[in-house]
Amino acid sequence: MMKAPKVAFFDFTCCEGCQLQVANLGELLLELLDSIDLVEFRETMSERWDGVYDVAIVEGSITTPHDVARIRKIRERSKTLIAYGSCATIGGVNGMKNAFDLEEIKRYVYGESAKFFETLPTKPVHEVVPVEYFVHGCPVYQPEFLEVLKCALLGIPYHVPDVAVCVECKFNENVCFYERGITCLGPITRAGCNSWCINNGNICYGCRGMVSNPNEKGFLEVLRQYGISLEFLLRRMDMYNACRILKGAGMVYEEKRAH
Amino acid sequence: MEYAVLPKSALGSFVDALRQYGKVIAPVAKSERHFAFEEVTDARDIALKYIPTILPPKKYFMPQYETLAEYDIREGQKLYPVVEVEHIVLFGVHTCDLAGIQCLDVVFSDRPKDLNYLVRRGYVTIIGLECNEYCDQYASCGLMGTFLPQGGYDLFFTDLGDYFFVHVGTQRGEDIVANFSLFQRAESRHFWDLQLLRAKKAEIFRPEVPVDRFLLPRMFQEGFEAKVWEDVGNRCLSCANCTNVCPTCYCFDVKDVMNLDLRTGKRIRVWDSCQNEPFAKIASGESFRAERSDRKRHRFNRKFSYPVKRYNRFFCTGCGRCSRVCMAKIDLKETIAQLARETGYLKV
Amino acid sequence: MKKSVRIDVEYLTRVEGHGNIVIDVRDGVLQECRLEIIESPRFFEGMLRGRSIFEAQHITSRICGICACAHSLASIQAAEDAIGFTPSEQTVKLRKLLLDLEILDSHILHIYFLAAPDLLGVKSFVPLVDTHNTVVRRALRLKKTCNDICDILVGRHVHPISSVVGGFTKLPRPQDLEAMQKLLESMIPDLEATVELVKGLRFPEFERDTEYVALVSDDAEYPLLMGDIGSTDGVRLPKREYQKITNEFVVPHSTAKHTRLSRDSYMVGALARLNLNYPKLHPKAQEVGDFFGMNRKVTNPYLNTVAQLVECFHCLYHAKDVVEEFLHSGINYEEEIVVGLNETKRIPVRAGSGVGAVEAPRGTLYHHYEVDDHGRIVNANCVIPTGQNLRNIEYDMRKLVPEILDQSDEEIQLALEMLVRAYDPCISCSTHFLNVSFVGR
Amino acid sequence: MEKIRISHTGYEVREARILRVTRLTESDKLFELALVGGEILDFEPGQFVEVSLVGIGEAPISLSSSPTQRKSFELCVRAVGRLTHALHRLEPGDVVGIRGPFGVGFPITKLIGHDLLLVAGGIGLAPLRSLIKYILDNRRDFGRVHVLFGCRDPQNLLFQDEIEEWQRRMDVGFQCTVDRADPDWKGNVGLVTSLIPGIDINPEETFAVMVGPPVMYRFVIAELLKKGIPESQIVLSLERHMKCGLGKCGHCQIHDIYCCQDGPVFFYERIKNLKGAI
Ligand SMILES: Cc1cc2nc3c(=O)[nH]c(=O)nc-3n(C[C@H](O)[C@H](O)[C@H](O)COP(=O)(O)OP(=O)(O)OC[C@H]3O[C@@H](n4cnc5c(N)ncnc54)[C@H](O)[C@@H]3O)c2cc1C
Ligand code: SF4
Ligand code: SF4
Ligand code: SF4
Repeated sequence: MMKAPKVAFFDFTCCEGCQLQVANLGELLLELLDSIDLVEFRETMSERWDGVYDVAIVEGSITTPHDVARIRKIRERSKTLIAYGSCATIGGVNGMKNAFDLEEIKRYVYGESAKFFETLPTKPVHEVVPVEYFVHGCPVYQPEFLEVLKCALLGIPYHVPDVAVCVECKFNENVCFYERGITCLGPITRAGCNSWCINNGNICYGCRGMVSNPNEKGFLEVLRQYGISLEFLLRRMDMYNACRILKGAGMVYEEKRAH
Repeated sequence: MEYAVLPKSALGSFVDALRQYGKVIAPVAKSERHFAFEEVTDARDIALKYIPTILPPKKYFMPQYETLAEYDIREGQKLYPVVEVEHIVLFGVHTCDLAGIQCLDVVFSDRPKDLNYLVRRGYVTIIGLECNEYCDQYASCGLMGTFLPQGGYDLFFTDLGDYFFVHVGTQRGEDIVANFSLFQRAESRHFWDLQLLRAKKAEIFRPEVPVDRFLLPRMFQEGFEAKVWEDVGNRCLSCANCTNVCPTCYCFDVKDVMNLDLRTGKRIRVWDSCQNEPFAKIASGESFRAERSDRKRHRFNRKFSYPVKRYNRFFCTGCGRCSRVCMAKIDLKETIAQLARETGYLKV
Repeated sequence: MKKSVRIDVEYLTRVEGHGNIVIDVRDGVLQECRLEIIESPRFFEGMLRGRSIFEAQHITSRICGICACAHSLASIQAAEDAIGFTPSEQTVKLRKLLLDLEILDSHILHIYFLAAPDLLGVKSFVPLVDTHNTVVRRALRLKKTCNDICDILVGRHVHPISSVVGGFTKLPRPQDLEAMQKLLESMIPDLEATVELVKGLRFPEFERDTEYVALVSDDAEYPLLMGDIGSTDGVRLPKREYQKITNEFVVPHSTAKHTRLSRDSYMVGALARLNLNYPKLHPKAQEVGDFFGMNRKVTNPYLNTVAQLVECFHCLYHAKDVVEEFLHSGINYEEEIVVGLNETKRIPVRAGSGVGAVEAPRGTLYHHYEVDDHGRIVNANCVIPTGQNLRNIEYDMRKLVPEILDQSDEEIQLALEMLVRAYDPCISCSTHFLNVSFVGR
Repeated sequence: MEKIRISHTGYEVREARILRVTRLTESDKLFELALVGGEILDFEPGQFVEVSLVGIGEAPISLSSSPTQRKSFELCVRAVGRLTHALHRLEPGDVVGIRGPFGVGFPITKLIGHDLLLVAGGIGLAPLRSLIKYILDNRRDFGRVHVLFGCRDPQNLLFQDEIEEWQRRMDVGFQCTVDRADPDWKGNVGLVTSLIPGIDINPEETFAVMVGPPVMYRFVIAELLKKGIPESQIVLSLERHMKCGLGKCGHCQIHDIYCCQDGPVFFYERIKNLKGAI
């Protein structure tokens, strides 16, 4: 029998909802604990471990100089690193602040005390240290997390689906929002969540990040036909994807700025 | 009895009686314009008038996720092939979808035969239902000639007001009729009613695009480099809705999923689509249909040209689903028309 | 005996977020006593500007994964208030159900995963897997069941999907209601066993009277989703005047914005709610409360954990009642809405300002938006329970430390950690926390 | 839903035990396998098998040994993804699942009695090696044989020992080239196409067979045609994304052709007009 791999969870700037998804596994968590040695999980544990982590599961975005230093340390001590949840994989909702002037947004929230701050533009983990595995989603979809964890423990790659959320949405036989006059980010967003939101009557907000080669121009063209202001559309597209340069939308941003 | 009639008032008890042949599946309304094949326990839930369901009945022949084999890692590399089956009765299948099922039958009976499909196929009883009216602007069953029944069912129902005219297609259909006492022998007035309906339909169901259906394969070959592919390619978002809802698209991916016990698991096949970016990518990163235009052209050719060569039938059933579901509004008929214009096949 | 103690508990674990306690005692005199927050700032209020009011709940839910439903509900309330939309009775009932589940889920997490290990003398729930396997299994089961009910009701517990401005995008079908009913019932034995567990725990003896703040109302219902803001010192204000209560200000040494009302600090959360609204609890909950002697004004903050247990009973039985009612009356599916960015203009929009105030598991949570006539958010403010409690925790610590100075450093440290944890602080959801250079280091 | 277990659906595997693992390069390993139970795998050079590991998946891998080596067969595997990485971690004694062989191999009956020009690029040598070994084992059935092998750099040279042996043989002309040399490299430098003009062949009598990356084909074919080899005597093997191996899953489809069943080996004639094939 192999020694149980040491697994640790770390969180950076995030809501910790993704860690909670682990606690929500229920008794399955105990089965998981059979095959791994959980050495750090701050949300529910006080223990510390100072050896090498076989698998470090990192939640949250990198947004302060302190974060940068800390993630580097974690990386040095980890054989495998999993970016866990949209905050970690693509910057997630934290990325929205990148659309603002950092000084201005600091002053807005903290007024006079803004000077106490150190903040950096939001970055996903892989832009700071190398990352082996990605579990997208806000929050992560538990079955996918288990699959990735399995791959990490076996040391084989996990391919994040590079197809649109629409694929799973159609598997689930949902009525497409576009047919009801509502826009949805499904067509440019990576599948893998089993079209969670659409199954529950809401639209896709793009939390899993964009497919590798989205047809952004074509997409904006489609969106334009639904009578929403361009500002709202762009804001929606960068709700999760602000850390990524929007190819098509970038142009429109420029246009807007020119006005 | 090859032809029978069933009073409409008997539909409820007929559906109840059908349950002895399996789970009864029929179109039900999801919204005013959206329908889905779902299990029904009450005939009143059946949408007798419906336009093509979101997903075609293929989901019962070739499910979205289908187990091919099971394994238990404690037993090494042994793999136990399985076929998941269930007796079902599909009630209310329109002619376009019957044609779709026939296409799948052809593909999966072609050697090497696909037993997962064929075994499951044997568990399904199909009761067709004639479309009396034209669905909507997206359909192209006029062009494809699929608005009349051409086999592929155990029973075929035509709604003729207060009764259904029923054509018996197979021995299984024959048994169903024999077992249910409310069927009556069809009489000449019934045939007369049917003929009237068909005559009326012949007026309404006309080729939607003025091209000769039998020249379509040639047109697609000649139009391989046509500009229309680039046009639709620019608009396409690669969401694969068109192929997922297509009654004749059957491409799939094979992968292993581990059960949550992390010991047992299964090898499954999942619907895949030639519209998806990674579909034709190989490990070196090269994709043989990297451009959306290549992929769109491939899809159309796989409906109107390649299968004609290989299986001698069109793989478009004219149901119109792909056009209905496309958020970029890429319309099958418009695309054909544009191609016909470019290649000179448009009849004037 | 004079004593010098310096305790620096870096990265207080088992609270959702990052906090530090700094205690500095020299020669028996308390010099410093602080709860430092080093959560990375997230700027939610800033980021909301310019976005559609219909997206606010999706975004603000992400403030905190543990009480995502409460944030989402507060946000929706504020948004609807701002644009002048009145939700239907059915919607309100379902929202109450959601809040019940949220509180139930969060309290279970706190009691079992965060508080119980302390009280059982272990570092975390992991060692309990071996020593108290049935307890751990029960905890996981309860948590999972709560989660499963949320899945049915709103798609998922962490960042609910179908609860939006205007109502619900998907309403539970009869079979869903039945499933929820079954799941709720299945929790009863486990919750009763929890009473046994809590009975066996010993809570430190410590008293400090403070002002307790929570929603209050004139009707007979235990107010969680709606009501005015009230305090045990007799304050009562409509939610729109929340700023008079929270009085947010930044304290120089540290942390998040602090708040104060009639006294130097006040407490929100389960204990505050019990102190204000005990008679309105579900009879089943009162039974439990009576047993633990909670039917009086309780001033021991450590007993917040017991208050949470009492609320678990309230929420479970209240939820059961709501579901039962729907099973009888049925659900009107016509109310299912399709919103998105309000493309279809189904919900009329106007300029305005709105406040949402709901009882999150950890206390009263406020969201406040100003919206222009395009439905664009112009200004946003969120005040979270933990931010309101921080100052109260510090006052508790100042009273507590001299009382226990004769104990060992480890014991003091543990007592303080436990105190902080008793408040169940959710620091990640503190939307505005400061990251300051630390004094005395 | 009822589950029927059937022994044969086309997705069942045969177990094969690894007898030997040889590291060829940084990322390539050669596996020698034998079916468990002593059964013999019947195949032709150019065919492939689906290699399976439960819980991980399957991948098409060409048979790299000659069918004349009856008792065992060999697979040369480059670690690029899930299955291939997992395979690389296995050791002698471990078991894998095998489906197949599938597809159409090299047209040996047509090649017999002719001169041969075999061209391989990179990992393409793996399937071609099967043919080369077959030819060497039946040397008298064939006329003159030339083998050209191109590879990125000396580190990526597959089957070094065998190459040296082939180079020593008098009955085959074997030439090797690298795109990028290192200081130790003594041989040719340049693309494999650059070797073709110098080969002395009788084009009417010669069948050219090539296996390599897609980019290689266009250039090699142009050279071959320049040499005067008729289109009907050019044979190539196409790599496509494949899942089922049974002509159903659609991944490997080129126009109306399924690579896994109708190929992977094709006469150039057959596919030259299929846009996108090469
Ligand atoms: C007829 C034939 C013969 C072959 N013979 C050999 C041989 O002899 N030796 C040999 O080494 N190889 C051979 N190959 C190639 C081999 O089959 C592939 O390298 C194989 O698919 C690798 O499988 P894998 O599971 O290791 O890789 P995978 O994990 O499938 O990944 C391979 C690559 O494909 C991409 N990819 C895969 N799936 C996805 C997805 N869902 N989304 C996005 N990207 C994805 C990834 O970028 C990855 O780098 C042959 C192929 C064919 C068709
Ligand atoms: S990805 Fe979403 S759920 Fe996960 S931590 Fe970030 S905000 Fe929370
Ligand atoms: S609802 Fe959204 S995800 Fe589903 S098909 Fe339509 S666009 Fe795609
Ligand atoms: S549907 Fe979209 S927003 Fe919802 S979980 Fe999936 S990717 Fe995220």
